[in-house]
Amino acid sequence: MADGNGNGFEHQDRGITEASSGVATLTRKDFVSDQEVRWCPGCGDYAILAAVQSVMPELGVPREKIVFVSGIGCSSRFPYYMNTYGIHGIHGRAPAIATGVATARPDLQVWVVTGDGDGLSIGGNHLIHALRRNVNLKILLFNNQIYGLTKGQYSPTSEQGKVTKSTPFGSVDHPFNPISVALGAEATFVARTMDVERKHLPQILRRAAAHRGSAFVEIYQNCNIFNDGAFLALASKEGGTRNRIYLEHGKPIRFGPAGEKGVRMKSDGQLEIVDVSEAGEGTLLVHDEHRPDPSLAFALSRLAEGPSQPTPFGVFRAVERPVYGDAMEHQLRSAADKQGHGELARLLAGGDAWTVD
Amino acid sequence: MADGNGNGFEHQDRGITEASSGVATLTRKDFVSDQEVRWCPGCGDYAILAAVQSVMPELGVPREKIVFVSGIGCSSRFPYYMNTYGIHGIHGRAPAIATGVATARPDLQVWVVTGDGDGLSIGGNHLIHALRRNVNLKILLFNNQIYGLTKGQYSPTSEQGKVTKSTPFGSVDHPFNPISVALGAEATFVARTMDVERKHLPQILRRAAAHRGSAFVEIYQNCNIFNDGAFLALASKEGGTRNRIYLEHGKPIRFGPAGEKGVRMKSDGQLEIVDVSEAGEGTLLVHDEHRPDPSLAFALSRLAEGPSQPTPFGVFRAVERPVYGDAMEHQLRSAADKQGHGELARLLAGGDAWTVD
Amino acid sequence: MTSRAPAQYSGADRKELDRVVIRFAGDSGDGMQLTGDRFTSATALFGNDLATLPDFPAEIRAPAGTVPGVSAFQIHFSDHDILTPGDQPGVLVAMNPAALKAHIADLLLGGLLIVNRDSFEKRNLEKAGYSSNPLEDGSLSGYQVYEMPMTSMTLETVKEHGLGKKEADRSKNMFALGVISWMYGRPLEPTIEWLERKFAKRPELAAANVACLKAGHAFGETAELTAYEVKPATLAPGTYRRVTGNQALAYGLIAASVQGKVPLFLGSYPITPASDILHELSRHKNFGVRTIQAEDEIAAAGMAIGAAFAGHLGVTTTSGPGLDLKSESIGLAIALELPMIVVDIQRGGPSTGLPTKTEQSDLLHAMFGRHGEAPLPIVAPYSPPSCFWAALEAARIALRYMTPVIVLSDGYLANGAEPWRIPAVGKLPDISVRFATAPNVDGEFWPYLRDDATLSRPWAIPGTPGLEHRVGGLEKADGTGNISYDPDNHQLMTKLRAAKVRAIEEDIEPLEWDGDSDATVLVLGWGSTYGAIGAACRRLRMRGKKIARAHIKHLNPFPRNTGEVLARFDKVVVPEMNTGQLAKLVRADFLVDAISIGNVKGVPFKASELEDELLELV
Amino acid sequence: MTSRAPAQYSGADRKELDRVVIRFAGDSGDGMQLTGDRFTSATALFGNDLATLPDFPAEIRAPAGTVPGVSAFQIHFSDHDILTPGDQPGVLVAMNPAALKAHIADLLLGGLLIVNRDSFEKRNLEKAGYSSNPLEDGSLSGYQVYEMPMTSMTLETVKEHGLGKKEADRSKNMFALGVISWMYGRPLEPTIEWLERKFAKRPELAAANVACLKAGHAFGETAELTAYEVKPATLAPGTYRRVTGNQALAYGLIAASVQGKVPLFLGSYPITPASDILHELSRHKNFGVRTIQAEDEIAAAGMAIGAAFAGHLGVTTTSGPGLDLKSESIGLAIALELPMIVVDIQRGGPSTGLPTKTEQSDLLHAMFGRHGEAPLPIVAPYSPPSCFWAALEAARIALRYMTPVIVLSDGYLANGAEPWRIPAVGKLPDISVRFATAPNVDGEFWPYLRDDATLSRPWAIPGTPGLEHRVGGLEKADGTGNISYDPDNHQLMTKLRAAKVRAIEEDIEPLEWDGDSDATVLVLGWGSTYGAIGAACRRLRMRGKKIARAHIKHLNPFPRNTGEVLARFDKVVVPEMNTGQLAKLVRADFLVDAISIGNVKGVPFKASELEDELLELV
Ligand SMILES: Cc1ncc(C[n+]2csc(CCOP(=O)(O)OP(=O)(O)O)c2C)c(N)n1
Ligand SMILES: Cc1ncc(C[n+]2csc(CCOP(=O)(O)OP(=O)(O)O)c2C)c(N)n1
Ligand code: SF4
Ligand code: SF4
Ligand SMILES: [Mg+2]
Ligand SMILES: [Mg+2]
Repeated sequence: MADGNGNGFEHQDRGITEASSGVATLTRKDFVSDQEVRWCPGCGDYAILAAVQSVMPELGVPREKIVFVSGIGCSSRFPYYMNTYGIHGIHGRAPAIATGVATARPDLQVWVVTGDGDGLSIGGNHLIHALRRNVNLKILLFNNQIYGLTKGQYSPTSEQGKVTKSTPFGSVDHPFNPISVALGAEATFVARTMDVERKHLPQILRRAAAHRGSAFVEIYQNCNIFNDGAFLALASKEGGTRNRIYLEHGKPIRFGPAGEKGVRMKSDGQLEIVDVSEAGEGTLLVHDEHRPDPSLAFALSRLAEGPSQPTPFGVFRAVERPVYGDAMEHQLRSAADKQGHGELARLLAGGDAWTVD
Repeated sequence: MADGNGNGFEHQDRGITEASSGVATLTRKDFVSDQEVRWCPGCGDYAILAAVQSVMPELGVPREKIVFVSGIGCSSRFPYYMNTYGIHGIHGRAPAIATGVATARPDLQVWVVTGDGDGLSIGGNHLIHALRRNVNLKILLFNNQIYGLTKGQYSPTSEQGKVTKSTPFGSVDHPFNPISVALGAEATFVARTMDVERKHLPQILRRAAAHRGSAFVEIYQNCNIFNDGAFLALASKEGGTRNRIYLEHGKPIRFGPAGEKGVRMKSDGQLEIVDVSEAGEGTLLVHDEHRPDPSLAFALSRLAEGPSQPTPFGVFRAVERPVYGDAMEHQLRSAADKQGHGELARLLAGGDAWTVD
Repeated sequence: MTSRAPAQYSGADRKELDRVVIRFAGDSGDGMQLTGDRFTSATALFGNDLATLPDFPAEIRAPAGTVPGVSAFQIHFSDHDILTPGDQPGVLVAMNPAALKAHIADLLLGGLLIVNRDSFEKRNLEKAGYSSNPLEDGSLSGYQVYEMPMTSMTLETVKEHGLGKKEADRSKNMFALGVISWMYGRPLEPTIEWLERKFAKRPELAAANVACLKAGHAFGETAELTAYEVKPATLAPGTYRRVTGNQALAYGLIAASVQGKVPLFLGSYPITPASDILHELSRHKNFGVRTIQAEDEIAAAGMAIGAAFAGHLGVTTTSGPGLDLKSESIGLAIALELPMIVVDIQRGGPSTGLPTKTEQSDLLHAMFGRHGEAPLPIVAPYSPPSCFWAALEAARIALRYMTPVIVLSDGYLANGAEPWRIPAVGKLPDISVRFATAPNVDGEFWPYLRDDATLSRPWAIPGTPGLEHRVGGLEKADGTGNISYDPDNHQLMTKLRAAKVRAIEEDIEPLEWDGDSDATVLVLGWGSTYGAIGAACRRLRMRGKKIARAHIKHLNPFPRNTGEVLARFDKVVVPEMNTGQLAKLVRADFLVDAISIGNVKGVPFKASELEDELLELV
Repeated sequence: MTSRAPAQYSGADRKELDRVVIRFAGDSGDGMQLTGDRFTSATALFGNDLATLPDFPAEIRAPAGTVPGVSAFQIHFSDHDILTPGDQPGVLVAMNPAALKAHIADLLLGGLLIVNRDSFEKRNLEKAGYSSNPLEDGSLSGYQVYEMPMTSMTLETVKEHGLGKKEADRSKNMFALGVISWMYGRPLEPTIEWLERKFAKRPELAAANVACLKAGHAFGETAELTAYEVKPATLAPGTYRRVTGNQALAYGLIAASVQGKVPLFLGSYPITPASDILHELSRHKNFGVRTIQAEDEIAAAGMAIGAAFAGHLGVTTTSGPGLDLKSESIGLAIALELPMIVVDIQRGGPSTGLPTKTEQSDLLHAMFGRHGEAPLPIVAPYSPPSCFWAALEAARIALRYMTPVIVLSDGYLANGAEPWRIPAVGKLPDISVRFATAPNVDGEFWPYLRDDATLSRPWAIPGTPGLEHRVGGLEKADGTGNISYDPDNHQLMTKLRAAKVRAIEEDIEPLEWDGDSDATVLVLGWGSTYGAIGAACRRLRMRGKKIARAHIKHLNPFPRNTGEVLARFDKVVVPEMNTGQLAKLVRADFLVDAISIGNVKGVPFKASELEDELLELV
């Protein structure tokens, strides 16, 4: 059944196939909730919220079919500001809660908003399992390399040696690279963008929305209160043009103000950054989003050790794989076809009942 | 302080620097506990236990300085059978518990024994964070692609479509590749071997023990009761010689009965399997354990989709990185040096006390 | 559906008994659970009342032939209604020395001991830790011992069917079953049919097993073993089947889905002894049941919450350690006020404890095991079949009051089996839900605007235009559900959440008690102690003692008349498989000096133990 | 260490008061917490008794100038000993309209209102939701209003120091502090010294702030504001300092490490309001303190358990939601019988609830929030300084009895500050541990061979030759600690674990009570209600009522004489910031009809509220 409820309970039909609010007419405003937005002035979250709200109307999904699920954190307040269905969950569990929503109701478009602490520290396991299963979720990880809501402790993406309230002598742990983690966890869609990316951010959001399955998007986000300038090398006008490497499918990977730099794969499989003039455009690596093997995407994720160096932006990987909810849906339907619609009386009677009279 | 207790409480010195049981004289038997081993007859765990017990005496670490930590599962019964210190923890938490042991006491050699469910399902988050931090742990993941102790449900490493008690119509989720997960999580030492590997298994155990930091070893293990033959394509005499690809540092990657097959890296960064006779040995990929960039190791981890194809065995990656416990140790010591040994009275008096008389 | 078996099995030449307790014991590999299961099935068909108690070894198989490797199955059947699987067996079938060693102590003196003589050779005796052969050293003189060469006769029997040694040896349990079936006049047909169904793909195996079954039966006859008869019990008219608690619980959840017209969604992570519910529900996809084996218990609970928000009946099933992990998620469900069912199959604790053993020690955890003021309803089944009711009742409450509900079952109920009078579907309660479809406050939708009667909030599911709304774990303003830090609002919401749960007492059955109207002692129980308490009270009454008993099925809120019932008696005694958890609650709520009889052995109360303990109090 | 400040500050021309309650309120950006903190420090140095109550806005900063963005700090100081931070302020400093709006309702009628006039312009008034300017519409006629152009005078003052507009504006809190310091005769030196220390690297900033402080002081003098004097309190002789509860708790843990001669290990995951303990302990590495910010609370607890096994004092700190997640790990620690301290800084629940507000609603969770029979000791501090004692006492019990111990503090204790008479290190208890060093049963080591006196098992740490052993969560055989499925052993171990905890009652102080010997009503409390209950009782006595009070510091086991104490009184009243959790425990254990006074508002009891409620009961 198209309504994603294998057993077709009437009420579900009511809920789902009823004339919807329609989509043609929707505008950005329709997605703005009545809740006052509460982030620190200057927080990168504002720009991301604006981008999401502006992209929504283009997606052709009626508001009532959209659900935003989050955990806990500054970023996780996001659902309150979207005039859609939403759950502000508990810390780290958004991918699990969202898996419940998306698997119960394949007809919905489910977004997860999480932070580097929420998604990669306490919630790391749920995240990688959602990606492995390829649940139909659009996962936006706001990476500000800090715990914002709890007022500034380091996070699993903070650079080693970071001095914070919980690490007055500097942190001793090596950080995660969220793109590498996602690729190691079998993610089918992996991308990176940044809060200040006026054009690129919406583009990536559209791509994520269009991907059927788990779409993982890392968004560099500035926390101007507890980790200001973490992404300066990429965000600043000058640094940005020098260090942002935009990945484009089928195109040789070039960057720099005049595209004078490029990325090349050595015969031993090691990526290197070269001067295009010397190396020659022909020798550059041509990006391939759709390659079944995630190794190339992984190699690209290692190009930069942190946001202080030339860093790839865009879609690292975008491949098709059966979607968790769809597969389950299929099992329900074929079971109903083979065994016939469940009949309670028959179930209860079972195989070897006997009568006493 | 060498005793790994920055504050050098006497009792610790007693505990640790006292004449130890000595190591020269140790034999395999010394590591056999008095507990009756309880696994199903024919279980692959027996061979792994035997291998570990046989390797221990060679490591030159006194028995009392060794701690085995596990979670819950058939595999996790392991510590009971080792005549060392040990903790049979709770499901999935072994890496966390072991992190406590290893960080509190850098003088100890700490081993973690876990299963594909214990380590990758419920315990996935602790595992990847331990690897990220590079805690000084030797982590042995017994991968039998099934939940053994709970009598046969599929696990995160079970192949898609697997029919088990919890998936009578076949599982719909895509499995993890444990090696890829570990590499995506910044692991510094990553290797694979198998229960039936009489020689290779002990070799890898020695390598893991020698690595300072987190050593992650995936061990294919046959569960002859609930998932018999999962690794037949690699375990069987004939299949083994055909499908096991032994990685050796600095050597071109060849395999097959007569080494007639090899692995090559295409210019677009994609690995392929070739006939050495056609391709020529010179074109083969030369394995490099020590490469700082994990991308090559990752690519090798993708060579086989599952244990039914030619599959790399051996050390995928072995690099140096500051060890979590050592770094913390260093901070304790330098703090003591700079601020002087902690003085309770001074601490309590604080900055602006006043007296009433 | 077969109707009751022909009568010729209860031949006149048989010695009549009103009840029998048989225990089958053998190596984990000997198929004792299956043997017991088949015998039970035939006994059910024959029309006796019965109760069973499987006794699994520890989770991991111990080496064959050793005592820890022994697996046993006990059945109690009778010509009248019985309440427990029996205290001590009167008949013990021991397939090897280890089984004898493990269970002989329980056999009634003078009881029947049936052993597989072939297995009593040196190696097995050693493995079992026997220095001498008990069949020869006279240590069994207190029992009627029947030695049978089961292994050799089995091999003999299956020869022509060309089975491998291993498979052949595996058939000896059918031989044993044949013997016992003859002795107690059980029909063979059902088992034969079952074997033929099971081995349809391997007829030679089916034939071999049937042959062994018949051989055993013939052996019993020719060896002229005493034959017994236990007349059918006069059960209330109706159609019966056998169910284990976990089966019944799974069926109850499916029934709730059908009766509630709401899809069923299970998020679960395997754990003994709860896994079978996941297994059972996974098989009924044609009912639209969605089951996910989550990465852990936290995810399982989270998925159930997400599904509930999306309009499904969210369920998560687990045992103690898993319940610990779900604490925070359950608190969220309480804050979100979504319908969810949390099933806890209690097992021996603390920590990993005794995974395969039973206990009732999670009651206070279920009541209070969450931070903050977070009350929720708790329902407890009291027999394997009643697990069906418990699931349905939990769903009714969850859906009507928009709240998570905990179902407290235990390892004994989960695996034990009893005859179940199958309810008529038409008679099941209609618990269909009404989703919100329109704004409720002039054009706006307020997700926390409560129903006056139930105090529950509206359930507006995604896909419903105009009802878009957000819920979360932060404190919410009464009505609008917006985040609120207002002190008085927090006080109010705390009161409302408690009042909603409390009000359910008006919507559940009052506490019933039975027994002597002039009794001064009330035995108060909950959960799986139902049968043992009933049997103990019955025996005391037969001994002329006056006693009354009541059994609580709703543990939160308590039935509204609980206080009155307790007040009628001078003494309230509370037997529990814990150190006195219900007793504590009763003391706190009603200030009665409830006396606790605690049993924390991982095994159900024996009616006789309880009888003795109660005797001292009446 | 400064000795008490010179006396000239208490000039004779000053109006004498015995106590004052001042509240500083402003935008989150206005540095009110710092202002309050400095004023408190000066007040402490001056020698008054005092208590403070910071009131943070919700976790996330609201937009500047809005009501949700207001941050406040209240101080109560006096010439006699006081117990609470005061109910209603007599003085309110409002730095902007939002601050006025948020707090004016609390100001005593006729109270002193000091506002920064400059901030009362259109935009700010709108942001605060004022339609008209309260300074002009007469709505403040009930108060003595002092309007001061703080912003402009500040900018004026700092001009020559060449500060940017933003930094300059930030200094206006120092101006306000100067004014108040003059009015209440507080010394400026300590704050000046502090500023110079703080901005050592930026002397221009230091100078500017000092200038503003002095400017405010001068302004107060020239504007001839009434000057008040609150004479120093006669505190017991000794050396004092100010501590918050979390600070004291961290110090207590370090003291335990030193006094126990055992290294301190903290595994923690940040959470409001517990994070500051992690922050504080992270700063004292020279005491050999190891702190790990774990990936989550489960890992944090696991790490503490691992460290405890390795011979450290394992500690994990959290708040409600984190305690939920640690349930399973705490159960493991109970089974392993290892010394661990679990600190729970209670906050408003359920679920995420009210993270920055206080509550006492985790008591039953701490008692029962684990599956199986899993008892553990619970200790609760009752004032900010007593958190030091609580940590040390918890460590003493954990180390002596080899058990996890829960410390139940709360958000109010955590952030509130009071003067603390610094204990002499020499007088602290010696709690040094003795590790096992040799086999204890002819050549073998039995990890569960218990000490007769304490019932605790030996602590044998890795590195000790010959004591290699394994521990785990499965049930263990008494003595050897080997896995055991034996029913009677499980019963025994369950009893032993309970008996061990129970026996601690002999090792803790009996419950003290004070008040009128002929009082018939006992007010029983625990935790942070200590001050409010004390103040309320004091007032009732001043009104001639007879009343007694007792405060429980050990919640499990209760002090051994608790039953007797309760039995002395006709009525037992239990005020708690929950819906009656201690009341429930007392009712269950002692069958007394304890009356609960519940307050679940996220804010501490006001002494006056409590006084009224109690009045109806005496
Ligand atoms: C179980 C639990 N543990 C801890 C917390 C406290 N907490 C709330 S948000 C957060 C981390 C926030 O960091 P991040 O996820 O990066 O979000 P950000 O605020 O930076 O956007 C923590 C530790 C909590 N609310 N619940
Ligand atoms: C919290 C918790 N959840 C679930 C379980 C039940 N359980 C024990 S082991 C296990 C999985 C075992 O699989 P694996 O880790 O692969 O180990 P194996 O038995 O295959 O060696 C499960 C689900 C448990 N003991 N505790
Ligand atoms: S703390 Fe940081 S992340 Fe949070 S709202 Fe403020 S600026 Fe944004
Ligand atoms: S169930 Fe499988 S993994 Fe467990 S002991 Fe038996 S064979 Fe080994
Ligand atoms: Mg963050
Ligand atoms: Mg496994």
